[in-house]
Amino acid sequence: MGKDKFLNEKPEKLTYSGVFKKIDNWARARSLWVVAYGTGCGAIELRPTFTSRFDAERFGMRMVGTPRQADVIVVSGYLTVKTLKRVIRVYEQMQSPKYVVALGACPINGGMYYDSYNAINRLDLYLPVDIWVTGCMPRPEAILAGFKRLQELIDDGKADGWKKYIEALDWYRGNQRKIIKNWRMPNYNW
Amino acid sequence: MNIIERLKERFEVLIAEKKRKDLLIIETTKKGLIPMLFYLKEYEGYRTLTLISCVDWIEDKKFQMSYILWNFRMKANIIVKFMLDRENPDFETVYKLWPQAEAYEREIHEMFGVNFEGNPTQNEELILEDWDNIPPMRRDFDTLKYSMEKFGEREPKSRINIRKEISEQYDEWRRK
Amino acid sequence: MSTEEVRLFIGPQHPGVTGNMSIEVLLKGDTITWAKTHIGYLHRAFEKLMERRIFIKSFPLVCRICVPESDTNEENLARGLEELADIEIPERAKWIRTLVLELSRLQMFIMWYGGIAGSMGLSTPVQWGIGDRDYILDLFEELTGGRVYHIYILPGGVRKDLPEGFEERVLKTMDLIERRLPEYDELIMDNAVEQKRLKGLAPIPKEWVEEMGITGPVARACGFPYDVRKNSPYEAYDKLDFDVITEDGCDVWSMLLVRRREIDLSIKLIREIVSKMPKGEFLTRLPNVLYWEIPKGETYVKSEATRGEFGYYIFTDGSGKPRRVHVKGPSFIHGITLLERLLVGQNIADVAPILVALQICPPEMER
Amino acid sequence: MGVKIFYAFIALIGGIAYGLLLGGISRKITARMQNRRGPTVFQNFIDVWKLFRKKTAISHGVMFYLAPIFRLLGGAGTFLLVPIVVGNFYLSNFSFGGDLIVIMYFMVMGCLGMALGAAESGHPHAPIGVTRGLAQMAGQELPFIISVVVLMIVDKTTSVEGIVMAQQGGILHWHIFTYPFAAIAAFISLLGMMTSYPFEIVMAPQEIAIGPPTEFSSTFLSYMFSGRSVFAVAKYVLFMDLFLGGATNLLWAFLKTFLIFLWPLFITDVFPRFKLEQSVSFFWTWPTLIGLIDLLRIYIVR
Amino acid sequence: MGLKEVLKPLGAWRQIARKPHTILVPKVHREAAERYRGFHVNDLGKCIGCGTCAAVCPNEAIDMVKIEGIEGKKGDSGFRPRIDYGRCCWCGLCVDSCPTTSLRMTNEYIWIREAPDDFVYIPGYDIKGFEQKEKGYRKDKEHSFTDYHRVPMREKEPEERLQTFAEVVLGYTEEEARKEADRCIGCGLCISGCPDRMHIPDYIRAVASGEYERSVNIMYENNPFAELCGKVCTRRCESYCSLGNEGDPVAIRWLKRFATERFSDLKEVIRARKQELKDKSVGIIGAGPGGLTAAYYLALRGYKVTVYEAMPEAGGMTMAGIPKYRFPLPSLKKQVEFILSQGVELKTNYFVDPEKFRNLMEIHDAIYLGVGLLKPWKLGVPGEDHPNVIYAIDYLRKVNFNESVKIGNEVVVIGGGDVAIDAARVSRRFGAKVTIGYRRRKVDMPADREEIEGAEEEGVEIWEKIIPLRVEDAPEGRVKLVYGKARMVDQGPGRRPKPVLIEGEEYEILVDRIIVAIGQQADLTFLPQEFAEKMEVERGRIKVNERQMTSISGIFAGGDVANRVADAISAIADGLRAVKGIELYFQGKS
Repeated sequence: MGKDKFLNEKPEKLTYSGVFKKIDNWARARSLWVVAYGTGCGAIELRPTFTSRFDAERFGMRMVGTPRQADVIVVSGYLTVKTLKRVIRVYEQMQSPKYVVALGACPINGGMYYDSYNAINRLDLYLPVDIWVTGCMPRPEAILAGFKRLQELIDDGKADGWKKYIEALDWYRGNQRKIIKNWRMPNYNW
Repeated sequence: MNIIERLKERFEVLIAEKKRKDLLIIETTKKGLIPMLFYLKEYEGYRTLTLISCVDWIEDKKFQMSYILWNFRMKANIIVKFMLDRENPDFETVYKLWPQAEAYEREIHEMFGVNFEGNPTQNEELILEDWDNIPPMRRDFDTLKYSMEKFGEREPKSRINIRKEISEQYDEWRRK
Repeated sequence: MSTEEVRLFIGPQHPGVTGNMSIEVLLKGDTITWAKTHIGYLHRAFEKLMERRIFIKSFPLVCRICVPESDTNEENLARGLEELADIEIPERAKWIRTLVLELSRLQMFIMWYGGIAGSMGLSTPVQWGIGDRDYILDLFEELTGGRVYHIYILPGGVRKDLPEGFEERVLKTMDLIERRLPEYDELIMDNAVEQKRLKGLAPIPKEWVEEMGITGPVARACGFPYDVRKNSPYEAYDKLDFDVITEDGCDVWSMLLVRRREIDLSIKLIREIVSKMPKGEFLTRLPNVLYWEIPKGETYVKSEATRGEFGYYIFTDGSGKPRRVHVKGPSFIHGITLLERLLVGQNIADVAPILVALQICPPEMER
Repeated sequence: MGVKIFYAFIALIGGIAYGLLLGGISRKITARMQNRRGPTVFQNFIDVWKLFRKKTAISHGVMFYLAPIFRLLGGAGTFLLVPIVVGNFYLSNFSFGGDLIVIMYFMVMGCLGMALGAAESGHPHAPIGVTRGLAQMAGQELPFIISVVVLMIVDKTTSVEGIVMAQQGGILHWHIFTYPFAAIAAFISLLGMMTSYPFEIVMAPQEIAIGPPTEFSSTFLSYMFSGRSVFAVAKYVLFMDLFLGGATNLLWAFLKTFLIFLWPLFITDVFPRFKLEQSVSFFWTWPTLIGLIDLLRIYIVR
Repeated sequence: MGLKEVLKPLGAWRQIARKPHTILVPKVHREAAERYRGFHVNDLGKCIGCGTCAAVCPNEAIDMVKIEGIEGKKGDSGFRPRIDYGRCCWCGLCVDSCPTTSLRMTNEYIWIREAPDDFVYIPGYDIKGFEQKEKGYRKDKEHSFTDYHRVPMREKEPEERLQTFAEVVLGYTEEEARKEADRCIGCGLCISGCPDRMHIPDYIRAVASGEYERSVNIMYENNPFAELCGKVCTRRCESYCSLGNEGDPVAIRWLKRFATERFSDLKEVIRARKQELKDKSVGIIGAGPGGLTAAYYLALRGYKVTVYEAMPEAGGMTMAGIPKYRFPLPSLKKQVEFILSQGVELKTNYFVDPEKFRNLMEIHDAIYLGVGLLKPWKLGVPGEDHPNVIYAIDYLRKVNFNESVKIGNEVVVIGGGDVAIDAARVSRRFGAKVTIGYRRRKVDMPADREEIEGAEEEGVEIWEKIIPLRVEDAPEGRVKLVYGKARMVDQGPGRRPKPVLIEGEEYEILVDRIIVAIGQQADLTFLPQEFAEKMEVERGRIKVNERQMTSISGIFAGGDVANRVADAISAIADGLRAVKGIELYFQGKS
């Protein structure tokens, strides 16, 4: 088994610049690979979004099986504490630049599980979310509109949640550790 | 002789209620439960365990344990229940009778803190992970408070009773 | 490779699992020697939340218990509360409920039918299945105002009447689906590779069925005519004409056959319901829902979901809130007790088809 | 020679581009088959560019880095050894006498390099995928070797160019018509080589996430992606040369490779995948037997 | 595995010729269904801020907030729903329970933001561009959570009523009452209409759940005349009932009547805690509802209370003015007795004159004036001193005290208030043919709508726009009323139109009696000179501050003599308020 190089040092701040910036952003916006992780109810509406009736592949989006190759993680609805831990791991395994899309009311302010002891209320405390799409669940059309908006943001170079995450890592870590009692994960995993 | 009479003959039956054509509710004691389940399974054809459930009657300091059985031939359900002391919630497993009892009991152990002696996996986490409070399904666990403390909310809601607010608004002169 | 055992987690982030769950397996070569289901990734504490909410507020909650098939939950809870509060519902409401339930079963089966092929990498029927299911969701949207979560069945009946011309549109959609089905069959039932992989896969010993409480299509694939719709008829099912579908193979292929025939049955039943739909009132007036109190009691109601017997064990204590609602999802037994035993000795490649065949729906396991 | 290298490089770029384009077309066709519109045919270019410009912040050691390079080299090597247009100075690449053996070696090398790198990645799914890949290769190579041996024997040459030359003189001289059984065996084997269903058991998303490349990302993935594309084109060209009589100009080359490209696509969209042992046993029975018919025929005719 | 199974799947390639069924969103906007539960819109003008949506919301997504430009007023709390789309689950329960149907849903469904804080939204106030959308989930009034239909009150048949003075209204049965009480959504807006600020939703809820004792106890927290109010209250609360906007308001009065009537002995029911005795005493002049209310609560607070009443029975106007078919005597007796049982001393037939008033000022630490309005307003037309012109207030008192009155066969009642209707209906019970003449239109009549309807059922004729000009003597002991017709002149928005006499037209009517019921005024002649000088009087009423204290410290006033509303519940409210005022006054003094 190989040794993970960056396991215990803080990741350096990655910057992307250069003459290709425009083309890069253009390409990134048109080739969003979504990690196939249905974290909540929203997974049920992601399926129509990515299949024949609405066909997100028209915009170059597709599901990939592994976080390493993905650009976008869709937090589809509520997150339980147990899932949050996995989602953080998945997110950190993704390679920059990466984006987070939050679907539904639950990640915004708890949604219908605001009083549940096992579902988090505010996703922005734990992950840098670029796009919030509300609805319960958002229809495929709304999800597509959300992705479209994400594409516009990427085109303009404004979707930089991943940069914020590295900058404010300590703050995010603090929040994450507050609710994940037993932190059995590598500190830095990307 | 119907089943209620047959059960009464053999076991201690505290309450027997025919809820529906196909649903019978029997209350028995802690001691009589497992023999009764065994009898129902082996001799009455209630061969399937559909559900094990637990209810917290905190006022009476009791847990109600319910076992729902299903008779495939008679097409009928029976609920066998008994009251368990809430302070010392120790009971035995019925894992030997039905394999799925293992998972049900594991869940009840996690959610209510009932201890099933003989269940091999009951101490493994099933649903919760790193739980740090009293078993959450107990009535005295306040999930709203826990959630607000642990997860916070975006804009603290006033949680005022709007009805009260309105009536007090009009009530002002009386308070003067 | 070495003969030592490899510990492998399938899920929660894995394209092959049917939802957010995880299966821990020990592998010897390609063969599974031990399996354990891990759940809890979707635990939202529905049962606890319901204890804090007045009865009517539980309805938006319960339909989220099984995400793709929400109506079964609503219907079960509504029927349970009606029984406890002694409310008689109008005849038309019963029929509309039955129609909604059958539509919901049908859409789930169609999605499943594509999904079983998808679990082995054949993605074409997945795309078709989910696409065609959308036409039923369109019907739901028109009827209930929601695509996935309907909150349509309330105690006392249903929330709104059928819109004008809805019956014709239902029949039209049924025609459409019936036209499409042979194309699915060509690709799934008549597929050499499919048959080679599924026939004889993961046979369930017959004695497990009663012992473990296996229900639904899985039990029916083992030759047990167990169907709640027939055994303890609810709503308008006792007035419908149908037979319980059984197969005798006990393997995944039989489960596929059962479900394929269920699709035909559902379409037939929907046609029958539409033709027999009575006129009249669809909602009895409830007491003021804000202060609705139900006398102390307990009951167990169940219905036939696509995955098996879905049960609600409801306690009321005379207050405006339920004392306890225990939701018995069929996947709890299928996904933990049965799956852990069934996977032993299987090839790692067959995990996905077995998962799909048992139709395990994680949210109803942990609620 | 310098000029030749230059032109070979151009051809390589062209090969990658053609491979990516074919990939795009296949996505489009698959989409239409699935009742949807699908991405643009240039989607793969965008994907590769995006991946290329992403950075990898993770490493699992040297072999991990080298694996995609191996893969790309394997693909490029195969591509550069097969003559695209026979007799054309610019487009015959580095083909030489006896190159068929080298080509087959190259075809294996890419996979082996990949296997080493993937095994290094530390993800449990990767070694499973690698084992499957190697076993699968053992399966699919057998019928392919049989049919190549048939061609080598009848044409008395081990060079691709020689085989192409032997097929000149009309459509009926193509080996697909003269030695149909060998061709069938080889084309079934092509399905395995192209990892098309039902023989797509290496990546198997529903079973082992995505198999060997699970841990690969960004730039490495883009190398692998391009490597795969050019590898695919190389195989199409090789099959064209071996069975469809090669090409005398670029237009023919495009046409024939496109036809060959359609064949795996034709199968892949309508079948699910086999299990590993089913796949291997399939290769060792049906295509092998079919290939053997021709071998037997040659033997008898002599 | 035959060849057939290998070839058959390839048939799927037929699909390639088929047109894809992909919907080209977002290029094509796909409108959601007619009933789709999308984002909310609220008609702010229609919304009354009852908070039902917030109460029924399963997720605490709805907060009621004050917003600019909307002030609370009677029947409108001034709050408006604010919805948090980080909480909402689009179940539509709020829409189904909105009593005014102002809240509804559109079929709009796209709401995408980059910041998580942009999801709080006040429908109707924050303009989002989809307010005008017609499609979307709406409330179906007949099939929703709100029951807009009142349980009808059973009454006696008009013919039967005319025979006796027995109560007209039969009252709810228990089942009816619980059903009616259950309609209440508990918003509390009715409280804004009640002068006494009774805890209406609470006691109605208690009725609905069958806890009648608790219900009566809640009423007695601030109204010791609950039964009286249950029968004859002017029930302003009902006009602010949120259900009244789209349907019938909850029958608050009848429910109160139902609950109180169940108990014949209030002493066993009311569990008010008496405080320890204090060495202060209060004198109350006038044993009307206001005075007795003050007496009751002062007694509960431990003060020594004496009530002075000029008439032989306690009850004031409710005793003397309200006819017994509306308010039977035993009911009044029961309530008064209960109040007296709390240690209140009552002196009847005690007519306060200036001398006695000085004396009372000596012996009591505070005085409460609940003297009511006794002097009737006169018509102010020539000839009204004719003996056949009688005043309704005197007439009703005589009837109630069983004194003999003669009214003859034909009567005209002048006025449009409750007293006029009472006089008319009483006269009908004596067999007279009754006409009511009112100077405005029928819709302008201040009397209770149900009373007017009841009167008409009983055969009372109502003439609109009648202005009396003079009264003339007529033969055979009769009297002639000469009157003119009025036309209504609009006074601008929000004001009642004014009747103006049409000159040159005169009509006359020959009747046995003319009953004048155009209001009463205060009679303050009992006040000694030195007090009368200091007492500020405004438009015929004693001026009081918000604690009912007159301009003379230590003297409090309430009821009809001090307020302009002049009904029982206002008098009760004044009494209650005065209790607090008196207590504060004592605290300040000591």
